[in-house]
Amino acid sequence: MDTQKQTTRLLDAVLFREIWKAMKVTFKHMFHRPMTFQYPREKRTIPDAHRGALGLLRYDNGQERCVGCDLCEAACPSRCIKVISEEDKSLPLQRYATEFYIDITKCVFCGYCVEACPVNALAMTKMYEYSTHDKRTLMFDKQRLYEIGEKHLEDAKKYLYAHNQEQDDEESRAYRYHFPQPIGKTGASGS
Amino acid sequence: MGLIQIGKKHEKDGDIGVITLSLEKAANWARKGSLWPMTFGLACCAIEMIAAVSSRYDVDRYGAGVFRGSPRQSDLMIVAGTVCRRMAPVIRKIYDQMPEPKYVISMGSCATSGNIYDSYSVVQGVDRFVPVDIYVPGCPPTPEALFDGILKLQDQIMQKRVFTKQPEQVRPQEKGIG
Amino acid sequence: MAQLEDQRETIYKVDPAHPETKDLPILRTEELLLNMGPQHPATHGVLKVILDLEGERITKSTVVMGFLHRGVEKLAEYGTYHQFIPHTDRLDYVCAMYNNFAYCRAVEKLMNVTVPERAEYLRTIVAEVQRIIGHLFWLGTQALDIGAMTVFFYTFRDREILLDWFDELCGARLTTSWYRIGGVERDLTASLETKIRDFLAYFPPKIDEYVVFLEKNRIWLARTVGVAVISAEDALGYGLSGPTLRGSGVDYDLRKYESYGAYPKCEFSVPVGKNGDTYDRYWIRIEEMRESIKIIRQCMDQIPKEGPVLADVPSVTLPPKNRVFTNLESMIQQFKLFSQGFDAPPGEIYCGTEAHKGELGFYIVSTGGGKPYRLKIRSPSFIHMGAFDYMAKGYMIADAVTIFGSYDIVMGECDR
Amino acid sequence: MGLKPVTTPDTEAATIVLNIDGETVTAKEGVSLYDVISSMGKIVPAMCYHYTFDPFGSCGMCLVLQEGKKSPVRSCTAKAAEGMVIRTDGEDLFAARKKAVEKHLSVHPLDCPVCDADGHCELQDMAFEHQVTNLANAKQKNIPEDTRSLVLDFNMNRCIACGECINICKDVQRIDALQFMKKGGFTQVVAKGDHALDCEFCGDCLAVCPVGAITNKFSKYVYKPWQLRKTTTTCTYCGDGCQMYVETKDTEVVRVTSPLSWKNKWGDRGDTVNGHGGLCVRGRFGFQFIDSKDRLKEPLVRNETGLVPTPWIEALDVTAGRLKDIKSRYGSEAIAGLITARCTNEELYVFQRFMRTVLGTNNLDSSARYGHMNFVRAAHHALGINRTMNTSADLTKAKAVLVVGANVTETNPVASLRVKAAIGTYRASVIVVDSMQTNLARLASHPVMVKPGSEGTFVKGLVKSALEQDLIDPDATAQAPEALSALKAAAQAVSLDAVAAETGIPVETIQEAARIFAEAPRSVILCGEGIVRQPDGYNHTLSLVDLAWVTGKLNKPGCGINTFTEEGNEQGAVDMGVAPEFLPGPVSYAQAEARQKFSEAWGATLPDAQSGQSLVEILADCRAGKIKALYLVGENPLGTLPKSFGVEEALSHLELLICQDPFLTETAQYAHVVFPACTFAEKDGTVTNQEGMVQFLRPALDPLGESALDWHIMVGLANGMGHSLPYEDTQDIQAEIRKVLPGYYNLGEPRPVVADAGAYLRNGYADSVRARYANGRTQESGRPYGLKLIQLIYHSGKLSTKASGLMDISPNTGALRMSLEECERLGLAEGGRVRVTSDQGSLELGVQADVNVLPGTCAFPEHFNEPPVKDLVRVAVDPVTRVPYFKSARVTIEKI
Amino acid sequence: MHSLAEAIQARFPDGFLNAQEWRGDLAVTVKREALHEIGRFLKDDPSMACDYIVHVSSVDWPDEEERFEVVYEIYSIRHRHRIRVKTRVPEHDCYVDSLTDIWPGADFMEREVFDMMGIRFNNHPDMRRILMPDDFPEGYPLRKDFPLQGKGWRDTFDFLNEGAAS
Repeated sequence: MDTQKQTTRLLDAVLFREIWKAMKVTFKHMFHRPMTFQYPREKRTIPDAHRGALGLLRYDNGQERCVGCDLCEAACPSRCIKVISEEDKSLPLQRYATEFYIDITKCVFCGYCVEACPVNALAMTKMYEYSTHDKRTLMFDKQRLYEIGEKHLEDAKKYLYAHNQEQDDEESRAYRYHFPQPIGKTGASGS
Repeated sequence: MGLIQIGKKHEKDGDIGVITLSLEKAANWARKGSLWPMTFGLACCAIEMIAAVSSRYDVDRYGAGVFRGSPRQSDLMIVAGTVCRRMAPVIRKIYDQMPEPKYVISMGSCATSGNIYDSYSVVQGVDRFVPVDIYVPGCPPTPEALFDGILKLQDQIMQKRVFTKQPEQVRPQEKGIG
Repeated sequence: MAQLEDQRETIYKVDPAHPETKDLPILRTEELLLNMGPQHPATHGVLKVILDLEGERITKSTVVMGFLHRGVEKLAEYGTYHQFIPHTDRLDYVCAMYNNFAYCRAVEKLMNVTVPERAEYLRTIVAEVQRIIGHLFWLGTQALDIGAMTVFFYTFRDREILLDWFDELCGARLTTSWYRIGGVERDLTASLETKIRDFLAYFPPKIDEYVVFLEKNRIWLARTVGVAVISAEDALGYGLSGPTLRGSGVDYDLRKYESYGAYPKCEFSVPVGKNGDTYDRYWIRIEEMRESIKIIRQCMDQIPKEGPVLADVPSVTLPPKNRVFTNLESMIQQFKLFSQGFDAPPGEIYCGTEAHKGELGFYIVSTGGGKPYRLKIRSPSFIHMGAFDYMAKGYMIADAVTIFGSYDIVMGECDR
Repeated sequence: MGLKPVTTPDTEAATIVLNIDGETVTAKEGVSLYDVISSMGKIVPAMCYHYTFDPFGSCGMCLVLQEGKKSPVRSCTAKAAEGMVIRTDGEDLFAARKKAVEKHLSVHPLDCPVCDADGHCELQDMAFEHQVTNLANAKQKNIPEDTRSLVLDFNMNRCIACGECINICKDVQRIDALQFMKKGGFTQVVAKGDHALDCEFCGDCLAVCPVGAITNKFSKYVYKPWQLRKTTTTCTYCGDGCQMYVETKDTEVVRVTSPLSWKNKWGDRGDTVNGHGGLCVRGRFGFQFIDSKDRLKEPLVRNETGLVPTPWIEALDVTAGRLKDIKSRYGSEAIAGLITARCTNEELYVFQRFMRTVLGTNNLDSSARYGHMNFVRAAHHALGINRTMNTSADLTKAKAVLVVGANVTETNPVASLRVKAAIGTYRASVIVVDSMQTNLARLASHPVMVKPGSEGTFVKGLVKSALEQDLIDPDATAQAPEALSALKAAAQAVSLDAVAAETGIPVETIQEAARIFAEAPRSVILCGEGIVRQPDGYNHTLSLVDLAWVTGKLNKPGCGINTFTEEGNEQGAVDMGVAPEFLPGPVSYAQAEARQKFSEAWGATLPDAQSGQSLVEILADCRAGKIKALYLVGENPLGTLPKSFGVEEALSHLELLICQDPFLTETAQYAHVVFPACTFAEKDGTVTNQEGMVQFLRPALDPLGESALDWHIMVGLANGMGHSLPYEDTQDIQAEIRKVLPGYYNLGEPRPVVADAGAYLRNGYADSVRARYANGRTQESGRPYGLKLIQLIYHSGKLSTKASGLMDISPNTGALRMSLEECERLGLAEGGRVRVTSDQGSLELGVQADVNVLPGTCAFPEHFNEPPVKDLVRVAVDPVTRVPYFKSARVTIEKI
Repeated sequence: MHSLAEAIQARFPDGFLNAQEWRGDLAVTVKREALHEIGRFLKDDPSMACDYIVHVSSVDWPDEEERFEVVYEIYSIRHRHRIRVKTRVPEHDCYVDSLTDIWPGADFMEREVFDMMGIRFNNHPDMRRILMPDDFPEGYPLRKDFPLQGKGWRDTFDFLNEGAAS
């Protein structure tokens, strides 16, 4: 080892040069804008693709999109969705979900249910501030899910667009599931 | 940090100013402003909990940044992660070692209900053996969601009666998955 | 006085095994059992180690794990192949994307699905971003454990940039589930592309910053150089992989050995250590971050501008959603895939992938049908733990934490 | 339209050799190529094929390539021929099949989200397997849904016109209720005549529909297959013991399915001898009673205010205390018990052990007493066996079937399919002797419509005719020549002309029937409620034995005498010894050896060998105040027996009436204690069907509310009385049954029985036979009409009236069923009312025309008590078997 | 057949049962008596040189006579080949010779197999459960007859009583 190197090492050791170097880096940060954001007052911009709480959507005319096909239930890896469906008494031959539960405490926020839904009735929103002291409120029922869907309708739509579930175009928005024709002219007199 | 918050009349503090603080409020305020959490990272949520400590989120702003390694020095247990069969007795033991008043935040789906792990070795919710004050949903919850939980806990602390005997707290009933 | 003599008798006694030491008084020694964990600030999760100590030296260590055993391998048998992807997120939760990648690769091998080229590049980019995140996390916590707190704040600051990028990419910071069998869920957007390019410019100087804090820091050096040395042969015998193995001088890197994703099209080198000590493993990770930046940059330049990001194999991959609305065959595909899964051929495969911790492999046994018959996860953390006893022998108690750290263990993956 | 390559599997056909995928295969000539391929274990996709009927060839999927032909051929409609070289796999075939799927898909609606078949849909499977993508020219049909039927909805948009529903209805059920019709530009499946479907509602069309075109109204839209938990269990509605899958979602039964399905389509036509795997209307649609709102959910104990809910511990304690008290005060003889034969074997076994060892009484009986006991006692006495002789496979393969007094289609619908298969597939001659125009009679080669109640006389006529025409089998009769001469002598008393007069059947028909029966190589006798539940049932069964014996049909393979049981486990009740005259086995109660064995096994002394009262006497003793405590398990004598029998009075004399039932029955309203019991869907155990096959019941649901398994309650009562029955779960009971009745659990295969009439014919036959044949028929009062309490296909006992689905299909019309001619003759239009008078009283009720009822007869379903037609009947009691007969009466009918 | 499989067969004609190659993976089934020797051969023979142990796993085939299958996957860094060695064990005699002395890393992996499937390894230095508690009474979780939800442990907490008392 040549002398110069040895001298450098000696100087390093005596002068704690590595500490000064490190301090230099640290001091530089005094002039940076702080990284920290003041959470309740400032909020991070949540990206459109964010997978937050789930909500149910309606068509623009207010009709429920969900037809109770239970595919979300099948797709859910954590089995947290429960759909109970039946024939709509007022509109025969129409299937709808009489009850719809998402146990959000079991949800893994994977978004598979949204991907599975053949009518895009489900969407994820940017809602994340719903911690609670009452675990029961985390069992979202149909009413709560529609409330979330209404409140976060824009976010939900953006989520669908972001994840290629729906295009932001007229055709896609106009899409809706068509039930088999209700009772027609012939054979209409059901029992 | 706490001092600044009194003066600023934080939105979460309600309308009561510094002067009208009763002794009870003062005690509660002191408690809420110095929640010392215990590091209780079990799984994924722990990573977000660590992220909450880090520079960007800085949980210290709520006075909840002094993560302690010992249960004797802490008063908030953030159960962050899957509670497994083998870990459950340990959690209970640690909880029992914490001094009163003590609070528990169940962070994330796993701690709340076992999450996706409906299996032979996962406890379906930490609330089956430890009383939980705040449930933070998410898998894992973002640090902001955890802060939301901490703020709600602070609210809850402010409403506690300290010097008068308070009625037995009613714990939310375990609701099975219907 | 006689009493004192008796006491001396007990304290100083002749070791019969070594009669030559007859004349020397020997201090009575006793092994001490020290129990670390399962709730310990420096164990990176819930892990318990029982250390047999001789003074401060570790003579034997017994690792007790299973505190995060969640039964993932059993759960895998009860869901479709697709439904297992969220489970892989939570195996190594620090590095979810790479787990997704490894799992999807294994299933693609089972199903014989070829991934479109653009998707391969995307996968590689995101996997390398994830590798940087993983190494940053490791660096921060390892430094914290050893006593250098500043680095922790710095690495987490930069990690947040990437996590936000993930959030924008797939909607979650940690548990991503972005990979799909046969491709990825969603393409990059223009803003994501800009952001990753910005990061490529931003990040390399930051690596130098971390290095400034550590490389010459004499405490860091004292606690890492020459600690937990393992020879190449032993490391292989113990099944170590990833930086832990490469620290001992074996250039085993599946990115080179198996050449999957877009790696064969990228030029990068595999850093290899010499001494097999903790410092070498640290150094390799720092270098790997630099290599990752290189890989990402090359991929960003080479990636085809257009193209599908999900293979179009009707019996395996999901149809595009707009087709589901209007075409019966796509709707059938959607329903079959979600309710029953795809029909895997009977057979068994093993597929290993180089995650940032080491070789993450999936051994899948299929007997046909939509669910795996058996799914075994070869997790590097678990296997690295097997070498702990061997590597910790003879070192100080304080080094135990360093050694854990140098494996970069994550208990979710270790206990599964 | 369809090809009929093989209709009689037993006909001899030439063997041919062909080459399929390089393998040499032998097959019978004329068999469908598809069958040959599937017999090799190769699966060629097909959507319209099912092994139970002849190939139809509409789906175009089963394409194979025959060497020498350019285009692929449909293998199902192609006959296998010598030297064919066939290829079943390949890219080109895959593409051709894919085209066929595409053709179906292109007119299929986008209904998966709402379709009930989704997830269990052959079209989905095929489309997925063949990787159909990017179809052009999809076309919607827009056919309105046909919801006119009570049970099934027809959504013809989804139909792929495979014709499976039509074919199974025609070939297997032989109902032929469905047809294709061109309507609105599309071929649709409609009910015959395009009106609301009105058939037996067996639901087989629903089961085989590979898509969601036919849907179940009772579970429409409420499920998707992946949500359901499927439990394989056995139907206990009747003695057929059909295997069924109870599919549940959480705590409710959503639907019932069976092995018959489009999924299960590969088989050989010959496999149908073991049944086609379907169900009848009761099994498939009569499940709602399981989670009915009327189910009892907690024990009830009577206090001053009436029956009040009481905790189990208290209820059991009170009951056990009172039983103990009665036992100590009046003795064991003052306690009696009745159990329904819908319980499992294990429960029946525990019941009789409980009665005999804990209560110490032999006063116990089961609902097998209502008729099946006649057959069992006769078989026991004459043949040394305790059940029917043939398996269902024997029935199907028989060449001559004599159905006497058995409306099999209505009582045991799935067993009737065996006879229908004998008619259709094996071309059997079927003689149906009945006083109703039954469904089988319409299909039979020789329908013999006798006057009501004269089935037994006709049997005597057959014996006489067989003797006269010398149809005697020399081998069979050679063993007991003196018995033959005694029979011949006794038959002197019977004159064919008198029989003809009494039955209303010409002598020639009788002669011909006897000839057919005697000359066929395999002849089977089936007797049912018309014999065993009508007066003299025991003697008539013995006459059938005579007939089979003299014609040599007793011991030949494939021949024998069989009966049908009404309740699911009547055979099990007999086997488990739930009758005063039997110990488990069944062996005679008085037999010292058996008594020794069982008292050792149970560690208790049995009640006296001569003691024991059966159903009729138990109720009589109740009336007389001799019996103070009655334990009813699922029995409802008040609802079953006519008023004149005095059940109400009998119950009022009791100090303790314990009712254990899923429902609060008429009898339970008189009870002091009511225990909530479970239905079959909650039970774990076995039942024995009429063939003697032991089959599993498996719990599909947890017990509703606090209801408990019957044997749990019995063990609880025993504990309360200070005895412990050593059972903790069903396996313990089964282990004990295994020990005391080795070989009883013959799961899956009926134990073969060997009838041996030797002892019977040699000892005392001569004396008894004379009395039997001399016994002329007691002439009735001058009332012109025979009233019959009949069973309906849609119902079984009273249980099915709790099933809302069955009540929708077949509600209680409250009307008397009469033939059209009689209605016309009496000048009754639809909705007219009549007064029916018997010697027990008279009743006013409405009338409905029923094509099944013969002139001179009127009928009312026995399942309904409103109006109380059953009270018009006087109970006659069989002198030997003590079976109460209350299913027929003579009445006068006046129009009002 | 793959050349490696041929080499094994040539060397151990009795121990070798069969070899399959599927999707590029070579799997060799051997008799369990020969497993240890074959392992030694694979490690030490210069043409094999399988110095790296990838994983040890197990599969349960409840319907087959030899119910369990133990799977070793090993790799040669030098030759870059991977071999899967499988052997079958019947339930009543659930023992395999440990390969810990050949590859020390097999220690934890074999313990995991024991813990999850209940297959024991002869000559293993520390045959204890690894992931489940030592006193886990319910059986072996990865066996096919073990219910996913376990056998009733999940909702009973013995330690709670102690906690409640204090």
